[in-house]
Amino acid sequence: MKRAAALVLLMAALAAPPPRASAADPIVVGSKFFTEGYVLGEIAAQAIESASSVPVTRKLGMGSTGILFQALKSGAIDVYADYTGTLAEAILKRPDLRSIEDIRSALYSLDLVMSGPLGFDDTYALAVKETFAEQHHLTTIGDLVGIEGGIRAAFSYEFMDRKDGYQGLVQAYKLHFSPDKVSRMEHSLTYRAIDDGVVDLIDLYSTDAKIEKSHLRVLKDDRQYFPVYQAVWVARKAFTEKHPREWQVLLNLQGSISEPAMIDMNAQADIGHVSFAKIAAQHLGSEAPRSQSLKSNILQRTREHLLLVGISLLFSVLVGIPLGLVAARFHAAGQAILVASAVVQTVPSLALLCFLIPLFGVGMKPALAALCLYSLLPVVLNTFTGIRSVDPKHLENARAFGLTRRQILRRIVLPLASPTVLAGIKTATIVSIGTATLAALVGAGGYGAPIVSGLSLNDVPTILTGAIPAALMALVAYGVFELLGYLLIPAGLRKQS
Amino acid sequence: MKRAAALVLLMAALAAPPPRASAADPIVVGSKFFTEGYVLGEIAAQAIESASSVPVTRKLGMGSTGILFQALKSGAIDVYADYTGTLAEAILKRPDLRSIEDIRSALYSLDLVMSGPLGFDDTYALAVKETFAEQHHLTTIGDLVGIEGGIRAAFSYEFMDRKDGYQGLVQAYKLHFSPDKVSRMEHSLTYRAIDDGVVDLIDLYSTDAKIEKSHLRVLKDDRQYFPVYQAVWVARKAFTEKHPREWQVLLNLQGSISEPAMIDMNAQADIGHVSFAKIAAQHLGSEAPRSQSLKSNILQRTREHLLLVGISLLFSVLVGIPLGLVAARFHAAGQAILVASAVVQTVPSLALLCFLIPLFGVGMKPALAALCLYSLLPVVLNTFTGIRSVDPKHLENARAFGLTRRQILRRIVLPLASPTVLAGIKTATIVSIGTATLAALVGAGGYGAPIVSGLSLNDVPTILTGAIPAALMALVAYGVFELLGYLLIPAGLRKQS
Amino acid sequence: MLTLQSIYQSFDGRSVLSDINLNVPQGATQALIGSSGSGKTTLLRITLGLIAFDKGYVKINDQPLLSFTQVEWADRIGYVPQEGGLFPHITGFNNVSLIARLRGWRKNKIADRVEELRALVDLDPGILHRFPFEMSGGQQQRVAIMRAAMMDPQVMLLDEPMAALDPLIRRSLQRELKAIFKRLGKTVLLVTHDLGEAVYLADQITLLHEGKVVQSGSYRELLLQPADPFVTQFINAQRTLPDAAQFA
Amino acid sequence: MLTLQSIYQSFDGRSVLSDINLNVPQGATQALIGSSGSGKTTLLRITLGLIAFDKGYVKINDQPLLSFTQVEWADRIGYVPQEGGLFPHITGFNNVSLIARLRGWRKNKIADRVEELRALVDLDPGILHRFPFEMSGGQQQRVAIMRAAMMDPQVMLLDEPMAALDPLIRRSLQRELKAIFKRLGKTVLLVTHDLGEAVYLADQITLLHEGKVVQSGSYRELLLQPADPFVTQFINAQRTLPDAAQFA
Ligand SMILES: Nc1ncnc2c1ncn2[C@@H]1O[C@H](COP(=O)(O)OP(=O)(O)OP(=O)(O)O)[C@@H](O)[C@H]1O
Ligand SMILES: Nc1ncnc2c1ncn2[C@@H]1O[C@H](COP(=O)(O)OP(=O)(O)OP(=O)(O)O)[C@@H](O)[C@H]1O
Ligand SMILES: [Mg+2]
Ligand SMILES: [Mg+2]
Repeated sequence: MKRAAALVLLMAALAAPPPRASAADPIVVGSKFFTEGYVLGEIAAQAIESASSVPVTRKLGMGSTGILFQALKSGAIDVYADYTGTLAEAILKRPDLRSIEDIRSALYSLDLVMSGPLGFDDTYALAVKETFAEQHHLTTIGDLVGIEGGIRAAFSYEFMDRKDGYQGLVQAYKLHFSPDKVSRMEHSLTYRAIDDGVVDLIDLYSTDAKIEKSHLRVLKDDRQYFPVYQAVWVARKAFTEKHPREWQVLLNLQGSISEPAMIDMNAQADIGHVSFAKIAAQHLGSEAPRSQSLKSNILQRTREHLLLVGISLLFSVLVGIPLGLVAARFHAAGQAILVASAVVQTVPSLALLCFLIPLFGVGMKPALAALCLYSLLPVVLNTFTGIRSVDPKHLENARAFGLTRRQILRRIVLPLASPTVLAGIKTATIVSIGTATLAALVGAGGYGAPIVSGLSLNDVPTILTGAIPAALMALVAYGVFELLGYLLIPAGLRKQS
Repeated sequence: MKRAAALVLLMAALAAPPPRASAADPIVVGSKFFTEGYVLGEIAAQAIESASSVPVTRKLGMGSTGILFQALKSGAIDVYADYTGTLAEAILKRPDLRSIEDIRSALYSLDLVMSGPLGFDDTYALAVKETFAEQHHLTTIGDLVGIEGGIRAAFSYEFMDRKDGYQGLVQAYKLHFSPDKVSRMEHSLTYRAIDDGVVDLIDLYSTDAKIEKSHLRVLKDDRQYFPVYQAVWVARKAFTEKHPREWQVLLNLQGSISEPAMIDMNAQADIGHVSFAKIAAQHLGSEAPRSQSLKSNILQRTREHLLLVGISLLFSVLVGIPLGLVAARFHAAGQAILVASAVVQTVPSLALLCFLIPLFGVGMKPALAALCLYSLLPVVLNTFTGIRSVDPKHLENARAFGLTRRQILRRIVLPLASPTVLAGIKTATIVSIGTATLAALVGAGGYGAPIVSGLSLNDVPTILTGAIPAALMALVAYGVFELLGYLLIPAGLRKQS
Repeated sequence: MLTLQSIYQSFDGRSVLSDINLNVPQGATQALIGSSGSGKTTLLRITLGLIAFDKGYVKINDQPLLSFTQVEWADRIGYVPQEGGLFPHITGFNNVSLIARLRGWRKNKIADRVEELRALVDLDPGILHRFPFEMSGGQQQRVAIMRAAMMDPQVMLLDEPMAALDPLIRRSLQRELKAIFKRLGKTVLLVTHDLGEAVYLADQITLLHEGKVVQSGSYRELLLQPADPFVTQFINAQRTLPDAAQFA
Repeated sequence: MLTLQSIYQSFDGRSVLSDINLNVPQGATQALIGSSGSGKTTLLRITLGLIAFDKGYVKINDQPLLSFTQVEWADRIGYVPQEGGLFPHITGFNNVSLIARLRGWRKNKIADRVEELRALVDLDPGILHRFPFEMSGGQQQRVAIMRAAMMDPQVMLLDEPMAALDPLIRRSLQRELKAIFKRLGKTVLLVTHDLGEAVYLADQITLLHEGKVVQSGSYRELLLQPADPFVTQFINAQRTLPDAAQFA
């Protein structure tokens, strides 16, 4: 009884999400999925953490403005950093709105609160090499007038095609580039081109880390032609009301992140490979907290993976052992059960998932169903075999002493068969840890997600961020089973061998 | 002794490769594992066959670009069809390369030769059900704006992860899908999902036959966001030098496959269930080569599958049992062995194949290596457990009567542990029959071939032509093991229980 | 009280017991002796309902075996299997107390009862905390006797319960058991190869040979009115110890 | 011939044997008697090299145990474990003939030898084709004796080999064994709880108690010059059979 309880508890522990630190609801900070977004998210999270005891959950790198807006609306996140122009255009669908106040009040009607500018703009900019700027005494875009005919420029497709890009620019500044010296290029290649001295002028974002890296000088938009995209915090109104103190902490950051600072931070991340947490901490003048992005990512996947493995394990124990018992007891039913679990095992996982989708939809459910089916065979077969291997002399004696069927099973048969049964569960668990990676194929997450991404991108490091934790989980599971062996295999059997 | 010999013979019979009709070095044509890949592979193969006497070997449906690239590099295949964009991104890691010339020269430095475009483009597209499109008046991707928050979408991993996929798309079109309604799934499963009405929107290729079959409407990419992927042949330089005439045959096909032609061929395969060979022949205006009957097809696959399962089974017996013995004898080594086989088990099959290709190339070898590794754990663990469960009294008596270590093992320990050991081998075999279907992904054939192509066609009958024989094979294996039980488990143990 | 009526049994077509009739009155002790393989153990297993026999009746107080469940039946009987038959995975103490614990006895009561029995069979206290494989043959046998007596059953079936005990312990145990059997009015069926033991403990002796009862009666009857020359032969075979007088 | 010199052994810190000295000359039979748990079985297992003992020497013809491999050593010794210890998965015949087959004996020779031994222990021929679980206790024990004798070893270690046999078979087997031991000059160490058996078969008797030798000598010596009151007590404990004269 006690052992069975221990087992069940352990399963439950495996299956349950890990204990959350929060008594109180945590504040959830989101971010977009490029470098600057991560950095700003970390800054917000750490700022709150250092000033408040409310726990902070990071959901960084969630995607684009649209996703983050949905997340804000649904309450999945409380706050994140965005840009005024993007907000106007993507959320409010009012690209005409330019002033902070207009945007703020439009957002307010959507129950969103926007801070003032954080201190830096992110906008299109034109840049030249420092050396080139020195040579031609360039500081503003206007300074280009006169020499632009001889300048070799490389502009991105986006810049060339947008109405507020190249076309407007040449009109606003009355620039006359010579067409054969202006090329359209993939944006990332323009850096290469200017580095190599093939071109003199490129377009970029004003906080781009490459500015520093490639020793570029950004030409001032003295006619304020480019729309200004100012970084701001956007938060749920409910959040600002519930946590006014924490919101104030974020508001205190207004104006605190200068353009050079942001460029520097982006560069640290992109070029120096410093962790976001560390960069944010440096900026805030504090200690870096336990770095989280990759870690919390892995934690999340671990939770999903554990849930998949834990539930299917529970199933294989709760269903597989009884099936094995029935198989050992009744010959015909036994053969049927064993054959059925064998046949299920041969259905390839992709095909099985394909059959399960009509029944279970997508996500966790079909993945769990598949895992449960796959983990049956080892448990059923080993339970069957273990029970059949028990010396019938002991069963006869147990009957002679007046034990009931149940008691014989619980007190004599299962303990004596426990090493074999446990080996079956062990195999099932470890196979399941491996197979659970397939769950990612139907959107159930887990360690399979990076593995599948990595495979489709042919990117080994990404694969490893899934494969290594899975292997570690197998190691841990192995250790847990060693321990379970001590709990569940009777000492009389263990000592003997 | 006799029993062991019987076992080994049986294994050998299972494992022996079928007689090969070997000749001069054949030209090996590969393909990706979706319909279009198969069709193009057949076209290439038949084109060469009709113009040359060099034998052609087809290795169709091998997997993704990464695997085919490895196969080309290792010389396992000579030529296959791919798309310019995919080559740039997945092999060259230079998504910026767009022009045929750039890609060709980059590939050339990897000793690969690329043809000109075959005549049609294949690009990403979004599709919804016709009915859904009617209902919401959708013709372009832009039409999604406004309703996208409520749309349930299933996108392939590749689409979600590529820079020119999902992320760019939502930015370009300012789409705000709600994150909880967008799931990442294995591509072939998304068809199923949209067919079943579980999701509304999926990504696919513009020449996909399912568009017609599943009554899907492709949403026009009115902002021309998706890059155009042109189909081309990719070949090993060595092949083009050794077989210039045959390569010229393929080059002659440049520009010969129009987009409507390709869509039609895909549709014939997917919907009309015309064989790839016949489709290719029609396209080339020739007779289809001896179309293999379904029966000889299944026989061929059975042979391949048996070979895969047989050899890996042999391995798991010849290596797994000794490892289990060592583990039972030496504590430290034992733990190490058990842990190692556990960890191997957790590496997902696709990832394992991906790691094994650099070592073993493509085809039978990496598939076998993977299967062998996967079949170890149940055998090792059950051997270990079975041996540990033998009453030490019997071992002591055996020593007292002067049996050598070997004799104790052969005469006492293994017979007494045989039910448990056999259960482990049984599990390993049946798991192996299931897992061997993955071998098709690296071109090793077997029942996996129809399953993989069925999945990519979303065609259940085709899946079943692989899945049912696999299940039958499991049944037969199960029967064989019942029989083996009679041969190998000592009568004294069998009669008793 | 314990009645066996025309029991027949065969294994794989070989007849092992035929037409066995036996009646052990309430409070009496019956010894079952006989050659090796004559079916003594089989008869006890039949009496316990452990094997389905071919023909006949087993009754306690005129109630047939088949009108009880196995558990009810087993609860009436204490059993010492040949070679002890301890469960290998639990300690001696747990072997002895298993049923009591399943029947919900209190800890104290169990401890007291076990201690009482331990003293009876003269076992060192520490031994009860060992697993069977850590005990000597005689120690195992004594634990098996304790287990059989634990629930104080009315009927006891003992299959060579003292074969592995040294003369000293055996003698004292015989004395104790005889006293207990008499005092508590136990009905006992005892298989033994030790004629001295049979004579000392039993009121009646039944001699089995090749699955048939050769003679049933008191030792005196077997000795003075043998039903068959085999009876005399069997009794005389017991090797007696030369006593000091012979050396004097 | 078989010599044990100051053997010490303990299990889990409990001393089980201390300072055991024993010498069985070539061709002699030594009986080992003693209370249950006194260490007799342990002493035999040590002699066989089955457990690593703490201290002391075991020698055959002055060659110590440790100078042999386990197989060489075991080949010199025939062993009947307490409770027989037959291998459960093979038939009686295969149990008996296992070693002979491994040593490459011809089929005929094996069959002849097995038949010879079967007659010796008076076992029905059919029984050898059964598995151990299909035999009675006494049948198993006789098969175990056959197995020990099969290779005709010089030294024999017998652990209560006849405890489960009825008096008739036991008596005839004792007679046969005694003759064989004498005729073939076997060196025998016999554990028994049957003093009559010890006196009949053995030249020397060693009485063990709580891991120590209390006295070693002929039965006469033990009887007339007991080293300790325990010796007398132990001998007198054997329950003797009242003979016909008492009833007359
Ligand atoms: N593996 C073991 N672990 C711990 N104690 C043991 C082990 N084997 C034997 N003993 C103990 O050692 C002592 C001697 O045991 P042994 O079997 O030698 O006695 P014995 O003289 O043969 O007794 P018996 O006449 O009852 O067979 C006993 O107290 C026993 O409990
Ligand atoms: N499961 C079985 N299958 C076949 N034969 C059996 C089985 N059990 C017992 N026998 C045979 O039945 C006969 C009676 O066996 P049983 O064990 O009752 O003898 P016993 O009188 O107890 O002998 P012993 O004094 O040697 O213990 C023997 O010949 C034995 O071989
Ligand atoms: Mg018996
Ligand atoms: Mg002993």
